[in-house]
Amino acid sequence: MTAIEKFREFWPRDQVFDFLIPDTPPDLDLTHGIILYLEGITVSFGGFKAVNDLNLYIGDGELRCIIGPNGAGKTTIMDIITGKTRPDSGSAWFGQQINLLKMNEPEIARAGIGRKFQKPTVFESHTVHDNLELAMVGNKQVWPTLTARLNTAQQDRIEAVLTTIGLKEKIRARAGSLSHGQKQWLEIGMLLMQRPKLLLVDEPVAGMTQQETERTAELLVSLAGTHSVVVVEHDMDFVRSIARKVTVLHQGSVLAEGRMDEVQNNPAVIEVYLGEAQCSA
Amino acid sequence: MTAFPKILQNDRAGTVLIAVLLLAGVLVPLLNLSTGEASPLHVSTYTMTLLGKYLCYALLAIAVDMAWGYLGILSLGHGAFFALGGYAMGMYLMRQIGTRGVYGHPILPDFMVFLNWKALPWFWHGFNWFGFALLMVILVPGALACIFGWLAFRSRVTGVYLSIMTQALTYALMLAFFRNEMGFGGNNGLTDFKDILGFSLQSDFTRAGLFVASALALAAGYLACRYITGSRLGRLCTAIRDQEDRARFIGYRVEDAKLWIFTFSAILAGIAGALYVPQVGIINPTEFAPLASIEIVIWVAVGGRATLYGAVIGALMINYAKSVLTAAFPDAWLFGLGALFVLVTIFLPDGVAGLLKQTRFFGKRVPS
Amino acid sequence: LLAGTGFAKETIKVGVLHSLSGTMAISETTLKDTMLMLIDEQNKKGGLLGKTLEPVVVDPASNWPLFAEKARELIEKEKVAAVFGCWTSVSRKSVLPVFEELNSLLFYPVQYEGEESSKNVFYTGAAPNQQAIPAVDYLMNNVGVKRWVLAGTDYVYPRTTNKILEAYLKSKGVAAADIMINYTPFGHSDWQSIVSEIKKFGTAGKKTAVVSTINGDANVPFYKELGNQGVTAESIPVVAFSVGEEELSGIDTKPLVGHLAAWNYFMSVDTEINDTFIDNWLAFIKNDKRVTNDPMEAHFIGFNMWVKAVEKAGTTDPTAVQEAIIGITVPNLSGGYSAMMPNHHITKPVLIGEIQDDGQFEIVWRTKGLVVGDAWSDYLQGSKDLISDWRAPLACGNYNVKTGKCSGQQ
Amino acid sequence: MLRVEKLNQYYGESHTLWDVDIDVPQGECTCLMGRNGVGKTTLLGCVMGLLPVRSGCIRLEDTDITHLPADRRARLGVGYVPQGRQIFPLLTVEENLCIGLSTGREKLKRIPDLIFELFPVLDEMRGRLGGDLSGGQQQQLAIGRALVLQPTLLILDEPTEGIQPNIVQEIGEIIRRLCAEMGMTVLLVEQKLHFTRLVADRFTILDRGRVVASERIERLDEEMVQQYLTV
Amino acid sequence: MRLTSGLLRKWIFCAALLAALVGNAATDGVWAGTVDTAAFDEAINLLVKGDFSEKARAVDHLARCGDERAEPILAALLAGDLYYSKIHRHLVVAQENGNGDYAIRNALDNERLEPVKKRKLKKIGINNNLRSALKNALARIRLTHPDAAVRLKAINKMLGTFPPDADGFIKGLLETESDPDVRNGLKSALALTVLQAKDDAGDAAKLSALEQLDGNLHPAVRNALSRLVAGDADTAVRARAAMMLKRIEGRIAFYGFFETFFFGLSLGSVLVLAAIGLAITFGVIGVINMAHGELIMLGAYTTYVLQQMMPGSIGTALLLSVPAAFVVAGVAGIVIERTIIRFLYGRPLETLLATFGLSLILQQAVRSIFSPLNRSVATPAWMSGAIQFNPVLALTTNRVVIFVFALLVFAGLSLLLKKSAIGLQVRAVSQNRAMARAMGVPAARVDALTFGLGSGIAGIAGVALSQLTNVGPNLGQAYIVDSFMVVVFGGVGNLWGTLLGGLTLGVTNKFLEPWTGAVLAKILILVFIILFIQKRPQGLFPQKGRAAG
Ligand SMILES: Nc1ncnc2c1ncn2[C@@H]1O[C@H](COP(=O)(O)OP(=O)(O)OP(=O)(O)O)[C@@H](O)[C@H]1O
Ligand SMILES: Nc1ncnc2c1ncn2[C@@H]1O[C@H](COP(=O)(O)OP(=O)(O)OP(=O)(O)O)[C@@H](O)[C@H]1O
Ligand SMILES: [Mg+2]
Ligand SMILES: [Mg+2]
Repeated sequence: MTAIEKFREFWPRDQVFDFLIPDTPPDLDLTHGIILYLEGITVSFGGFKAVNDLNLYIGDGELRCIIGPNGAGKTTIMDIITGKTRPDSGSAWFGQQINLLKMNEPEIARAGIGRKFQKPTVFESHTVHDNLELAMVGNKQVWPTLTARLNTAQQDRIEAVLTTIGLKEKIRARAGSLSHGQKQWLEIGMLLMQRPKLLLVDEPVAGMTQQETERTAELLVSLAGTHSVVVVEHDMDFVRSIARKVTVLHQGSVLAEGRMDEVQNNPAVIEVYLGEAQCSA
Repeated sequence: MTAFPKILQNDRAGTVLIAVLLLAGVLVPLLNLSTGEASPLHVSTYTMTLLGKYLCYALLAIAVDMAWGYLGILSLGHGAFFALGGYAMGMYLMRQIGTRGVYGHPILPDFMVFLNWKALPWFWHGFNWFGFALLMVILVPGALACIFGWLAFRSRVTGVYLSIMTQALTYALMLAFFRNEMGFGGNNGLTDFKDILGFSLQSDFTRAGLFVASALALAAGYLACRYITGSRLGRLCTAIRDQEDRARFIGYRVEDAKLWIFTFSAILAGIAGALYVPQVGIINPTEFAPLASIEIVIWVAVGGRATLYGAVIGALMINYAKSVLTAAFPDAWLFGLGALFVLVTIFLPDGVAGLLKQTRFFGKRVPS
Repeated sequence: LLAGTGFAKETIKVGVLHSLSGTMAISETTLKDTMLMLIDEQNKKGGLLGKTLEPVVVDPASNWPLFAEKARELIEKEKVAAVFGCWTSVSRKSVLPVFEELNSLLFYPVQYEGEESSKNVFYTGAAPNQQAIPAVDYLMNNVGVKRWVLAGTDYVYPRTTNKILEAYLKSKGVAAADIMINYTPFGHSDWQSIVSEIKKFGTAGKKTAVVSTINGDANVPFYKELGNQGVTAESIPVVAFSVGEEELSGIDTKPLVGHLAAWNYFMSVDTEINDTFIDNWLAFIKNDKRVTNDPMEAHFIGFNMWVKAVEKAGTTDPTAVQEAIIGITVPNLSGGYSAMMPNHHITKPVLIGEIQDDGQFEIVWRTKGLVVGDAWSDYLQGSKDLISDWRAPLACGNYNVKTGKCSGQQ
Repeated sequence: MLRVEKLNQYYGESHTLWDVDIDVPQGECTCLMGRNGVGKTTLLGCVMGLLPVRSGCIRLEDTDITHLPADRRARLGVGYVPQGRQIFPLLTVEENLCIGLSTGREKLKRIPDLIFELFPVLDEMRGRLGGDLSGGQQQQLAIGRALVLQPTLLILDEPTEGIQPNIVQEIGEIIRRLCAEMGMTVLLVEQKLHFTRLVADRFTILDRGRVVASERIERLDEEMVQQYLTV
Repeated sequence: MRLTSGLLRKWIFCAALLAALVGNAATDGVWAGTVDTAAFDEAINLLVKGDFSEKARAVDHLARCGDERAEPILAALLAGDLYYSKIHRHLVVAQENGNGDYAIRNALDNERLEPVKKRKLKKIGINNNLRSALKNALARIRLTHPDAAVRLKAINKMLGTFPPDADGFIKGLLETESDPDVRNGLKSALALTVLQAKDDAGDAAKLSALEQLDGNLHPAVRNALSRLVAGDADTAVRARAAMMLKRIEGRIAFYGFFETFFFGLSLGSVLVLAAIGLAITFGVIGVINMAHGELIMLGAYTTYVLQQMMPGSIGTALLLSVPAAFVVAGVAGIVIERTIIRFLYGRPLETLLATFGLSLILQQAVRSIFSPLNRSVATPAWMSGAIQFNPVLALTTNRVVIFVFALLVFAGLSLLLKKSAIGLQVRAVSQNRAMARAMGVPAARVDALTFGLGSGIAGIAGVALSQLTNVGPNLGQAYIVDSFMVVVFGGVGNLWGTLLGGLTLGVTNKFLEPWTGAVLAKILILVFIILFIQKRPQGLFPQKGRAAG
């Protein structure tokens, strides 16, 4: 090993000198109509392969549902896309130009990927309003953040999102005091504020009532087209109501992919995931 | 000037504090210099110096509150930045002694003469200029915080790990400064200062000047901190404190924000140290002691975290209590101080500031 | 009116500035009690100038800036006539400018590194030439030591003392290879390697001794390690300058028997005045297990000198007392008299004692006469030309005999 | 089995539950319903003893448990599967399960086989840290963990959240089995109507902290759903 | 004046020394075994009445007189047990019997006498010079001791101190000696006398003497060799000596490495002991326990109090202090938990504040109760001294004991936490208090017990530390920073981390120390920790998995 290599090893590989990082990532290049390429991704945790040689392509403006048994690796995939987990091998590209594996979380977020977590995570000690403000798209470097002031357009945008997520009268409430479902909504709201190109939503309707579920479905469907959306959900009614193309994961790789009705009748999918009742429903 | 009211818009306690500071900055020196000792209004030099010292502590406490209260970095090593600022100022003051030292050496400070140093070490050069010393007051703590923070934050050292690392930092510095080979006077530190900018440190006039400087520094420091906490960056800090990961996923480079605020806080601490040294007349490695840094955190906690003015109140209150108790109950004051800490934690979870917030005057309007 | 003026006029305040908490409380609390006892006794004798003495005790809490603050409080706020206090050098350095600014008096009772002379400070403890050099002489001449370990805590007192000793030893023909110098941090507690090194150093076939300027708490683990590694007093004697009766009362002394200490006073000194002092102390502190030590004697001497000087001057005014006190002679506890010299140091005998298993010292050697404390060492480059004499017309603490200048005087 | 009377609960100053009355009959499955934020989780917290109540009374069989600490309630036979799973993240799956052994009503020596039978994943993942499991696996673990206590009253807060459909179905069956075969009483919070209809015997609807309906499940009609469960 | 007195003393000193060693080697009566009772009586007389120099002469007489009563008397004198009884008017050997009186027996005929008050006895004082004379004298007498082990010790002690003309005497001893080790010792002594004899001995004799001494690590041998290398005329002798010296130094270096390693382990074990209680209160329950040091201090004071209560049996008192300190500190911990900490769960940083206040209170309380002075805790005989492996390698007993003790404490603790139900409950409570309660874990009790356990362990650490360092109000503060450092370095919440972390830091420190000095070594260790944490932000043994981040 040369000295330089040794030196590199000492340095965490996911870190780059700050001044070397361009402030804005290269523009999103969507010439092939595909916004996300995951190729040959493998992740293992102490010998256990959570994701196994996975290939997944998400089209521009597509609404894709990912389903699969518990532990199939859905959340792990989102972790990889957003930079939280590094895969052992494989490649992940955002458009033609942006190599996700070379970026850290904030860079990926700035490049235009937003994420909602499986367990709702919001800034508990901030008000609903401040949560949305913080998430708002804009220059997120230190100095601009220091001097940033809300202009009317931005204020209106926050109002609009508040209406969408139905937390208008909770605008001054601490996010920590919201109920589980309300936090889910708030997190979706934060995602909207971020105006990402690609939204990753992990179990958005967990803990929501039927009607709220329907509203979420509407919202996601309306986002599709202008945004690309990847939804992970176990609620089949919900999936059916929004799904165009569905990917089924099993043991870390794709088991089936296709339209909802195709997938639904795929015996393998029924076997590992849906169960008899669902397909008859 | 127009920015002032805006910064303090929602901060009544802060407004009161700034007003009191400005008032004190005028009145105390006035009463000290213009009234005779017999006058009932007279403020003795002892009191003025003491107050000046408290103000420096208050500035230090604000610095810690910035890092801990708002950013969630429990720094158990802020004493190091304070002391470094103090040493930078102390070195300037040492160089001002000139030939008035006991050995009459024109360049070398006394402790170097009698330990047989032949020449001034390189890092002592330049300190005979006040401007350079001031620059170092800001640069040295700032640079140390920057390097330390850069290393720690980018490796995502957080929580108690970070706290203990700051402690290790100040502990290592303490041991280093204790070493006589370091060229900072070892255990005895730097003392026996004569004058600052040509004014004798023993004159009441100079002391009054230092007091005013401390009051102004505290006021400016407070406003700067309030400006930050009132901005979106301030809210980002609290967000980072509570949910670091989430902040990353919505696109903030958490490391950068932490680094800036931490460095800023260290610089404040350094300035506090620089003002402190000429007023107390000594700087010595025990300022680096881990326990000293823990004490700062305690001022903030007693005053109330994440309020800024709480930090000021805490620092003033505890140090005043210490001054009074060490004279009134020299044998038992530790019981009192210890009990105070215990009781405040249990009964005033938000510190004294929490108590204030419950009053009508100060309540509600303070930004969260 | 009568009561008002009468009351205020009746007392003379005496400041006591010793740490009662923090790391130094271990040593300094005793001195506070000593002062209370001395003041109490003086009051029983009728006070001073017809007034009662009133002690003002504060706790600077082993915190050096706090020492300065408290000194100012005592002088400016409490208006004390004199202050008895400090232990560490740094605490003295910290208060020194305050005493000079406000022109008050400090009596400093602890052995120290010298290299200082202030108009306002009276050094009643030993200067290096009143402790270290005689001890080395003893080892060299009476024990036949040829190889030296100078072990100390890394701060000014050991550094200076060792510097002086090194120069002194070399001037006596000791080769550099026969001197080993070692510094450790404050409160050092793991002495294994160092003791083992000392042991190795001592197996070279020449008689070896350790001159210890190890400070405070670090001594206990040091001596314990010496005992366990079998470094006995006959093989490698250790002579200490900071270990007295009080420190020994906290150590299991069995393994230490025979090691040495050099002081100006030992509790075991067999004189009548000492017996009375011990009796008074035990009665005052209400605990017959307590011991007396050298800094207590220094306070005893310093206090009596101050009392005598005030009586001589007829006032407590610091300037008058400063003038009056030079030349004052009072009995010390080892059977002689100590005098305040013009350099604000006092004359003292030097005693060497061997540690006994009851925690006392058996005095094995003493200087024939008294030794005058030197403010400036004759063995240091920078200071051998300096003298200190606070009498008019010189009135200078650091007069350079070569250049004929008194530096530091505006 | 469980009776809640005139229960009032406050978060600081905000009044969350208003005079809530609920009756959970022995051996049946009662489902608590309502929109987000109406106070379902809060009510369960009160029953479990994790939240302090301002006034009112909670009775388990014949004992007044209003003022008993949570751990006593658990030992009296109340098992709790919280919302958000609340697995002990740094204990292994096995250790998560073992906790109930020493604290349950009957001191068991080992984890009952039933649990691994119900949730085979847990057997596979015995040695893995609880925190490493996927969301759904954690949910299964949470249910299994409560069952180790051998409870007489099982409280489930949205147990199907994040669980794959075929297992949801299984969980439904399990709940039925627990009620019918083992005589366990179940108090369930669930949003999914069809699931509720499948497993519950009775339902209670909360609206803004008040009980607005409490009936047998068959009586749950579209109108009620429209009125109380739709935004 | 001073000079002459110094010279005089020096002369006396040398005379005494020489007298003890060589002065009478020629009077071979001693070696022949004749008994000189008159000399004995006169010596006894001198011991009672004489000053130090006369006592030195008395010792010398006793050593030479051949009377078998001499050895116990000299031994008693050395141990400080020899008194003159004012009642009986003769020498007695006295020992305090626990209730203030002294049990005595006649030093001359060993007859037991009635116990007496201390005032009735006059101690026969000795000083350093006398002490070394005594040791040499005893060693010489013991050369003919019936026990071979004693003889071996004696010859090793005397090695290198024989003057060249003592060779006849040594040869005499060799003739009757049968034990091989002692014989070897005697031969080495003889060889040394040959080497010392400058050029009087022939080169051949010297070479064969060197042969005999080969591999002997005794410092006297090393010194003799260095002298030969520096000054002997014969090149063959010089070369041979140089070679031997090099080999010896090599072996010393090897043992030195081993010794340093042991020092490191020992320092590490102290760190581990101090930190391991904190690994529980801080690592497991998450209380930033600034009063940890003071709990250690309580343990140390418990040891002191127990020793005061049982002055006669220090060793037993020490053993008893282990459980006692555990109970005292543990109960203190439980009280602290019940009255303070329990209000602060979920607010870990506030615990810092409250426990800091508490540490101030505890310190001051100890100052008020026990005075600010250090207290003296004695070391029992079975823990003092060293285990001697060879002349250059000896491990101090107390360190060995403490090392083993630390391992035992660690093993016991990790077993408790890993294998018992309570251990599981402790960890569950620390991870999710509410949920643990919902699982039927009595969280309040578990908390109190855990905190008590951590505190109790701190108390036990105090017992160990009382054997190494001072017992005073500042004891705790000296260890608090290091303890936190060790816990964090090892990885919070991981006992193995604490063990390995402590030992690593100890060993690293000790290997650095010879290079850098104690101060710099400590600084380097701190810098090392800071850098290490950059590389592994969760310490040596990080918490694994998703949940940890
Ligand atoms: N850090 C880790 N260490 C060990 N195993 C892990 C780790 N992270 C994830 N796993 C395992 O990887 C597998 C995939 O987990 P993942 O969370 O991606 O599943 P999922 O598809 O999101 O499931 P669910 O629908 O239940 O949320 C699971 O079996 C999980 O136990
Ligand atoms: N810790 C808290 N402090 C203050 N208010 C709270 C707190 N927790 C919950 N609340 C409020 O109490 C109300 C009831 O919350 P709860 O969690 O019981 O709702 P829920 O019915 O379980 O809703 P969901 O279906 O979304 O889980 C909500 O409006 C919520 O905002
Ligand atoms: Mg998932
Ligand atoms: Mg809920």
